Amino acid sequence: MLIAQDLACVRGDRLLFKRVGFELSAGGLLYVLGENGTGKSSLLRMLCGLLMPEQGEIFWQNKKIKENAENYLPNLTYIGHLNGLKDDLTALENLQISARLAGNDVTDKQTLAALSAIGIARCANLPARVLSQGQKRRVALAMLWLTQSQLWILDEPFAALDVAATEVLATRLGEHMANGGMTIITTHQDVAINARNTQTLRLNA
Amino acid sequence: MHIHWFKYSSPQTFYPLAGKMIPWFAALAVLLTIAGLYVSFAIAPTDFQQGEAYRIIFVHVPAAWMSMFIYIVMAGWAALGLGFNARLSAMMAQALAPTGAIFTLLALVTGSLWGKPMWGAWWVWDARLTSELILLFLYLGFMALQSSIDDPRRADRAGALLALVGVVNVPIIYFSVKWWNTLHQGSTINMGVAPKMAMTMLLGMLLMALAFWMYSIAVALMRVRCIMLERERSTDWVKALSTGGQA
Amino acid sequence: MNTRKTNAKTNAWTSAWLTVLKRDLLLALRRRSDIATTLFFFVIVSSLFPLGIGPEAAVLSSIAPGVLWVAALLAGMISLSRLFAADFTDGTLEQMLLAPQPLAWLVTAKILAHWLVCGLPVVLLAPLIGLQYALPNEALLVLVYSLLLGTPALSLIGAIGAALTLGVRGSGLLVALLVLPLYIPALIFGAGAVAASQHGMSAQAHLSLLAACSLLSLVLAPLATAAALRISVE
Amino acid sequence: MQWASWSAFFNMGGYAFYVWFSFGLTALCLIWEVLALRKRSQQALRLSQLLAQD
Repeated sequence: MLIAQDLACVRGDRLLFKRVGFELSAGGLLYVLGENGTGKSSLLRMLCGLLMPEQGEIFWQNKKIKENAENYLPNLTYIGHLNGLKDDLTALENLQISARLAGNDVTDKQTLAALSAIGIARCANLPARVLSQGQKRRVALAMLWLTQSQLWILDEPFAALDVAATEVLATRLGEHMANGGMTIITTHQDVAINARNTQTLRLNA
Repeated sequence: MHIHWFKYSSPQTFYPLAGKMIPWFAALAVLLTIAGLYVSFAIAPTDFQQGEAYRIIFVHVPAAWMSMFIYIVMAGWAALGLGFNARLSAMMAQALAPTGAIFTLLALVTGSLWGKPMWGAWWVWDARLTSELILLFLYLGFMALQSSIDDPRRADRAGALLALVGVVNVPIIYFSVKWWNTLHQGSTINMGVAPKMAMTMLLGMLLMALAFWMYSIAVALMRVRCIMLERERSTDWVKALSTGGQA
Repeated sequence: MNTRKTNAKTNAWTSAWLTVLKRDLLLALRRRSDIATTLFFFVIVSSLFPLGIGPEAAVLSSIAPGVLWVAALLAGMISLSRLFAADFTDGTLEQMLLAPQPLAWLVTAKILAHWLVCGLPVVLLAPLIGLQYALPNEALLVLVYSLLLGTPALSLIGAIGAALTLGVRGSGLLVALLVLPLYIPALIFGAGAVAASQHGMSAQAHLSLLAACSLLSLVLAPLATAAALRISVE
Repeated sequence: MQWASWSAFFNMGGYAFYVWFSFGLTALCLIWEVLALRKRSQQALRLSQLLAQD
């Protein structure tokens, strides 16, 4: 279970949000909504422990995440607005390295299967440099077919995806929640995702 | 105790408190300077080897002491700021750096002014002067890093980390420079500090060092007030202060 | 039971570390021109001195230890900006921060890769340049030893500067200002070792101190670098 | 007292330039720092006053 209490975020000399809190339990889906510049991405980064909250605490299984990173990070998959791809490496290499860094020792076959699940197996051996924005995004998202972590934090996963890929991803997210996973997501698109319980958190300027 | 610390560590409460403290430290600095100058010029005897030129040590040595002392204090504030995420500590570290750099520069210039009549050269690669020079680089690096990062929180924390790295390195650098110096120069002239230095000379240096110390505190408090005003520009308390103060 | 758990943990640590190392080496291999730039810089800087000073062998061999060490130090420094900058802009740095293993541990793999790509070639090339400076054979050997022991410290300390200036405007110059003063002990002991052997003295003490510098930076620098990266990524 | 006369005092045993330059420069730097800080704080206050009026 992930609990956020009384979070506040300051960027530069601007207070982006304060008193943000929620509880997310197994099978739960949390939409983070808000205009641009209200701190959605900052909130997600905070939940990953990349950004220190100005105020407030985040708990994973009732322990503060910053003191318990060793147990928290293996349970977390974060895909931010940066794809985390190296231009000089092929899609396959990129995905495999990302997965291994996250602690999943995947084989070439598994990696290829993940790429084909999101429909870009044919790009597997192309360097990331030549891929389009949408293809790069899909390579990054293919991680969701390799990870075993329980909590997924996704920043605009549907941006730059076509209709087919969006549907595939939405199905995958539904599966994840059906298996007791949790997802925190920001999105501009209206995509239906199945979850046992769905919450919405709206950030206001 | 805990609550107290956090109360005074908020800029809004610390600003007036610092304002009240400044005149006291400034007055102490002035009094100590007068006493120090009196001892340095009127009481301390002429050095039989160096003549009157040795009187430069009454600014040089205290300035050199302060330059090192301020760096350590700065690193201390930086560590507090990093450890407890206390904004005020980081601001104090930032406020101390320029004063430390000024004392380092003064130690360098007065050292070279002392060296010219004694060694016959404006600059000698003696261990102490060389270390001061490197200390100046460390101060400049700290200030350059802080001023080139726009986000104040990141600037505070990056600067603090650099100060800590620097303070770990200072003894190593000092030792290595000393080692280098003894290898390359058979004998070094020991700056000012004769083996049996007259008590009055020591007293003069101590008084001047204390005066510089009080001055540094006063100036650091002044600067921390400026930093608070600039950072909290858009907060209500600064706005109220600026309009109320002018009326 | 407990040992198996520890074993699994050790394996995970090694595998993540090797992943980072292999990735960085692979990237360097695909961009060989980067290695060449560092080496070329080293060669050109050390070739400028004889042109400025004159070809007299006695003078050249007396300045050689200092010049070669300073050139190696500058070559290492200009390559620092590449250490984390690309990872920062493409998002792979975030992946490293979120890896289950401690960041300081993974950072050592990155620094090792950087040293293998930018430090080691300079170490291997240095004796050739030393020949141009009329260094005797023993001194050449000591030069290689001293660079071998000292350049890891340069990469380790440099990593702190690179991490602190990540994404900061004017970071290339800034990193020089931050890092060069911290390089001074390595420079003194490294160049001192070569000079000592030139004067027929033992370089042992210098080399030991240099090794001590490298060991100390090996312990402290990754921790400081990791802390700096966390600050810079925020 | 160390000095026979005021002129002996100012002469500093022939080292007048070195001694007085050292002390003078120190005084100058420290006074300049105080004045610069005073100006900085006035400027900061003036700017936030302008901000407050908006």
